[in-house]
Amino acid sequence: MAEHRTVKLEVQGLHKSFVLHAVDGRRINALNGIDLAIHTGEHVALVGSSGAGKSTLLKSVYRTYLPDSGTVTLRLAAGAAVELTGLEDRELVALRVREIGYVSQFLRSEPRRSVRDTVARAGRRRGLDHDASLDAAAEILRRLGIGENLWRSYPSLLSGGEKQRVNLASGIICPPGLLLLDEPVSALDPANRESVLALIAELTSWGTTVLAVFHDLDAIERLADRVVLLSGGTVAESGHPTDVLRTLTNPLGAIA
Amino acid sequence: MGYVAARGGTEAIAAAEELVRRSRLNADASWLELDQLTERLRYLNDRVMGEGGLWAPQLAARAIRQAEGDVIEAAHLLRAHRSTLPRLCELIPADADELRPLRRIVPAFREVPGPQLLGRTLDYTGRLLDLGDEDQARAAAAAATAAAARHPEDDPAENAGATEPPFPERLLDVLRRTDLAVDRRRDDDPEPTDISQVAVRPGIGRSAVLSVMARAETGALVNLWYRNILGPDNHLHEVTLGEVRHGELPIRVRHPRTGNPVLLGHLRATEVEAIEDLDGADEDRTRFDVGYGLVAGHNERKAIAMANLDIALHRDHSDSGLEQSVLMTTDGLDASGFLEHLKLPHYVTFRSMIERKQAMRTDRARNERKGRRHHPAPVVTPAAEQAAVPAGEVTP
Amino acid sequence: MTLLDPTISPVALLAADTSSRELLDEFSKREIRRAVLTAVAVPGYQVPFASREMPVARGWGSGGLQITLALVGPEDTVKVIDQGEDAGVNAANLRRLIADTTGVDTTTVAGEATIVQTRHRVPEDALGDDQILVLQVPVPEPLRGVERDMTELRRMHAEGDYARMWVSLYEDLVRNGVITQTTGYPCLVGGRYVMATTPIPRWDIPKLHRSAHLSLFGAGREKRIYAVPPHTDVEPLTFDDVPFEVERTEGASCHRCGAGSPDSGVESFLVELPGTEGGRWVCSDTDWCNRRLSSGMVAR
Amino acid sequence: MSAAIDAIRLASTARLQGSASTVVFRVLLEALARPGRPLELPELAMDPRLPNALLLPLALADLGTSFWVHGLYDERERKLAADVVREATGARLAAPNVATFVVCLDGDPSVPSRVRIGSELAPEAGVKMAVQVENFATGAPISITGPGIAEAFITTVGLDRAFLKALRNRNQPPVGIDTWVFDRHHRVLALPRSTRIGVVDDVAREGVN
Amino acid sequence: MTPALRVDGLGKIYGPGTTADVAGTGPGFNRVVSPTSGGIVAAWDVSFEVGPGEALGVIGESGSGKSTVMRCICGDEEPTTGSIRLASVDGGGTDLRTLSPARRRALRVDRLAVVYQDPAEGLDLRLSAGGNVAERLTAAGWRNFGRIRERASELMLRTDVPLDRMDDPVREFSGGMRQRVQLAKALANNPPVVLLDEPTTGLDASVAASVLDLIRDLLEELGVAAVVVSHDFAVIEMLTQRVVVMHHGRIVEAGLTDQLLEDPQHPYSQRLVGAARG
Repeated sequence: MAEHRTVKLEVQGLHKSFVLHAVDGRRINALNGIDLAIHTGEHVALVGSSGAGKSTLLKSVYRTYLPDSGTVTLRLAAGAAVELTGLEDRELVALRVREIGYVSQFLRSEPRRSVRDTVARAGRRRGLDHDASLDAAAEILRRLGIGENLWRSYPSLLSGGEKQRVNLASGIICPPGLLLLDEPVSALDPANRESVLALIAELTSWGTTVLAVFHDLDAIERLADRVVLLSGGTVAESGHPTDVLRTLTNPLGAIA
Repeated sequence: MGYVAARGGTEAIAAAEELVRRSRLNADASWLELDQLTERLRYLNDRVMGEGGLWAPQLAARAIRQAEGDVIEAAHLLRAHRSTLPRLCELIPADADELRPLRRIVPAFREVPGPQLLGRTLDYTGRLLDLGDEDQARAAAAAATAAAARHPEDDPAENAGATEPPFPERLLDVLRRTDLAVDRRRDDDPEPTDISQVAVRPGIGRSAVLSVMARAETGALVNLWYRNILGPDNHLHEVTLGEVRHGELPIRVRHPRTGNPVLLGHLRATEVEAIEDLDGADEDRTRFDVGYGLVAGHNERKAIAMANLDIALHRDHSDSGLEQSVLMTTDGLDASGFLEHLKLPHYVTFRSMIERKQAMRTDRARNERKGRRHHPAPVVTPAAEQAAVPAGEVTP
Repeated sequence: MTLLDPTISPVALLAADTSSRELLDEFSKREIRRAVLTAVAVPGYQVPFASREMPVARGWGSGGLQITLALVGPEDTVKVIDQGEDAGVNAANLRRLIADTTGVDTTTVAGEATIVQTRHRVPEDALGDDQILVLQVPVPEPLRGVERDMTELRRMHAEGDYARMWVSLYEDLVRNGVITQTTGYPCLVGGRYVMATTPIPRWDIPKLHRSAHLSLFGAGREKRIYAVPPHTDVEPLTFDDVPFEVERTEGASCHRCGAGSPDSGVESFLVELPGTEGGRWVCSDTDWCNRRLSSGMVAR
Repeated sequence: MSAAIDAIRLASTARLQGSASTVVFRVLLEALARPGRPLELPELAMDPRLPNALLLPLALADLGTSFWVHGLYDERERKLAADVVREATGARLAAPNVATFVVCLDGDPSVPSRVRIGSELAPEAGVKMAVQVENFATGAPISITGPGIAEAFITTVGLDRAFLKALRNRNQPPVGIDTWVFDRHHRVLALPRSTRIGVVDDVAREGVN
Repeated sequence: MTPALRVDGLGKIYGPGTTADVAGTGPGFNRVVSPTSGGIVAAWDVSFEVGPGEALGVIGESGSGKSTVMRCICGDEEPTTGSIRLASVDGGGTDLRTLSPARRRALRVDRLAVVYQDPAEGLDLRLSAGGNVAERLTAAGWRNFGRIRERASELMLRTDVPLDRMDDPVREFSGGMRQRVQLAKALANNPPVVLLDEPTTGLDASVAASVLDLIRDLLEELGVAAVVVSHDFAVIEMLTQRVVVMHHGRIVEAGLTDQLLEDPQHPYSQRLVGAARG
């Protein structure tokens, strides 16, 4: 893998807990001081047992979760570095357009919009003009194996796997500098999984930095430059996928 | 030619006027004396003075006689007469506490400070048409008149309140003392507005609104009250009457040179204070609201309606239209004048109306020939569609 | 400062001159005159005034009458018309009142009058710059059709907010294919106020636009006076692409003077005289028609 | 005391009654309907010591109205004028910012900014102002246009630039000041609030810029 | 970036209260009625900004003050304190509250449009759909009948109102169709800021969904700054990127919409989200 010199994302001392006011203010600690640096173009996979904090970390970076303390520093395409946890909401909304994207395993439904239009709109939000967005949507849908016969139907009529791919297509059209992927291939059959993984691999080669949670080992081994093992809300281990995965007694179980 | 300019109309109205004049004189009855109106048709005379906005019993009687008993016409005569009189000075606002009661009732309490004084009222007279002998009645009237002339102190109407203190304390004062009434006295409208000197419109001060009601056509005000109690407008609740007084009120002017008050005389007036529960969500339910009515002459139903509407007006939200209804639609002269003007020639306007009907028909016929509606929605051109439907919505 | 004479009020001195025949005292006249002046200075604005009761009923020309009585002086000659006619009962009644109480001269000839009081018409002949037209107004509020609340109406005029008036014209066109407003057509005066043109026919509106004469409008019952000064724009409200239409009936001409027929070369506002075998038409301005006849312009 | 007697005597000459009041009103109306055009005033019995500008309140004021007389240089003249108007009409003397009528005897340019101009809800509250000048032939040239004026024209009205500018600034129709200007040659002209006043050398200068 | 709309320290007290009575009200006291004066502190210390192309949600239960805030912004009510600025008015340099009522109202023509929950508030139901749009256009000075018709047709098309209903009185329309007409009217003169007050509340679920879609499309396409007032998280989630939570007249939490839904901080927000999520 190429040498990554610039740090794209740096997480330092990130803590996140949830206070449940309805349960007498009970506090659940999810992240307990995460330190993590990811270089530009690097693909980092998060592993760890259920509750280790994988999704919490992704969402804390994206600011869907509000961290308690620590910093999340993102280097923008233009070169400047921005600290995300303390950023104004309005500025973060703006960053989410071009700089940082998040794809969950669930499709946020857009009931009355065609498949192609759903994807094209995401492109237009990121600055494509009308025609270019339609072209780009067509291409990406084709690559993901969504046939033209489906482009004009509504997402609600699609199968789970198709929905997931449409969602991914929206997330990676005009890919942002940092892409956060939360189990993006969980519902796919083997053939479609292949095309999705190929596309994600291509993203990093275009320079997109990826921080991902996958449910299967094969995807990690094929895509990740590095694996970070979370345990109890901290980074337990970080290194080359084969090294880290080897240390785990039951890697798949741990990840699932 | 058979078409003579100007003369036809003049002759016609002169003839009509002459007919009215002659018929008035020619009736098969003796001449109607003014004192018969002022003394025997007291309510009528009072009502004309109230709605005419001029306290002048003799002139009102003339007006009634001239109008052949048409109340609104008589009020019109009084007001038109007043228009010709110069306005030499302004009255000093009269103090209603100086009203010497000829009648006073307080329905809200069984016993009150001061008298419950039934006085002269038709309220408890049996509503049975008196079919008694005319000659006997005439004789009885003459005898009573003569007796009263000999012993004026015995006149029950005139001396009803003589044994009591002249200015009994008001129920409202009692309520105020016990902090049970909201104080509606205001200082933002210190000089009563003379509604003959301004064009009233919504937003004008309370004194003007009260004056408009005081001069309103009695039936119009009673009707407005009733439709707000029972009808769809629903602005009013039934009140409890605190005071109903009828009596004599001294009127003064300021001397133009010295500035000292000078007594001009008295007029009779009816005064009402009405009490209502405060029940709005944002109101102080621990107190009562108070409304005020004061009209010239003896006209209790108008004064009660006025007091009740006064409450409705200040409790009401300004956009309800009630204020405008009170200010703009209760004047008898305005309403009946406008209504009756429909009798005037309208052939120019009617010609214009027919012309538009024909224009509509022509337009319709033209469109029917072309098989379309009058103004079909324009076909949106491709260019317009681009503008109207921003990129993305057009699916091939 | 105290003035010396202790008995006579200065006001009484001023009032004393008022002749008993007059329908308005000096002070009433002054109040009306002040309103007239404001009306001229703010073209198209409805100036409130106290409006005295006249010997004619409200709605019968009391507003026009008050203006005329506040205007007339010894040099004036007054013409009074109703529906364009000098002989109508209402015109005759008002003329008689004015003449009897002021002693002023009257005429039926438009050109001889210094003041023309009218109901529902503007004379056919253009008035000159030495003439004043006084129009009787039953309903001075042009927006009443779209709004009844007086406070809101006042705001609309204050802000020049006439969108709803325009919408009513739009709706009219959409529903009926033409603007159906008949008389009293709303006009924009001086680019600022929408004004009710009494109920004069549309035919007469161009005669108010940039006219040589001053037009005064009096609404007695509603207590408003408004004005169109000379040389002031009076533009009927209509859309740029929808022409303003005046009353014309194809083939109609005055059965007396022939106005409106192709060979007469002149037009006037005609009114119909319905008959059993089809109607006839006649000029509404009787004086104008008579003068055409008497001047020999028309072959009988 | 003698001033008071003087005022009463003068007022008796200035009390406009019946046709005199009507004729003056008609000239004021005619002037207002044709702004900027000087008109001859009628012959009146008014004492020649009284300035003609008083004719505005004398013809139009009454018990229900108020007025203010402004004159910086001659307090005696100002006071006398005020007494005469009050005595002849019954109107009240009031502060300039509330008065129905204002008479300005000296063309003081501060006056327009001190009087009431009404509001868009009540344009009728705009003041009626009379200004006394020497001669219409003097003063700053102005171009005027608006209702009542067939074609814009340039004229002088006996008022200086400062006054005219102050007036122009206050006139934002429908609010503003209706002004009648009286000169010493028994003439009057009017500048209603609807008249747009251009001070000519300003026009020239703005053109250059 | 100049916000298209900026609200600072907005407060509204009804009734006899003065600013002194703010103490003792709000979420901390669980009341909006001043214990001392009885004045109702309907909204207090409300501040936020909205940029072009951005939609801000204002969420809360009924009585939380969210609609009061909207009414104060658009001028339907006069706030007790605070300032409101629009980038389109003096570059944001002028507090709208200092404008005359007339100028304030004129802003509604083309600067600051409002879509009310009840179409009857934003529409004249007696007029046709086209007539309602025409009112805005004529207010902005349009005087050509043909062009008004054309523009009204465009807007009908854009808001999915069938063109053959354009000349029918809105009174005869269904609730959803009325709301579409209200949108067409609000957008007639391309206002840079649009306030939407419970725009789909009261509509049948399927109708509400389609109106919501339409609003979302319009907001995205037109680049307007929008404030969406709603009690409904589905509406807020679909339309907005940022949100403020109101409770007892105060903003108790402000954040990103997804953050508020997934990680609400304030106890009240948690309760609200918990209730919405079942």
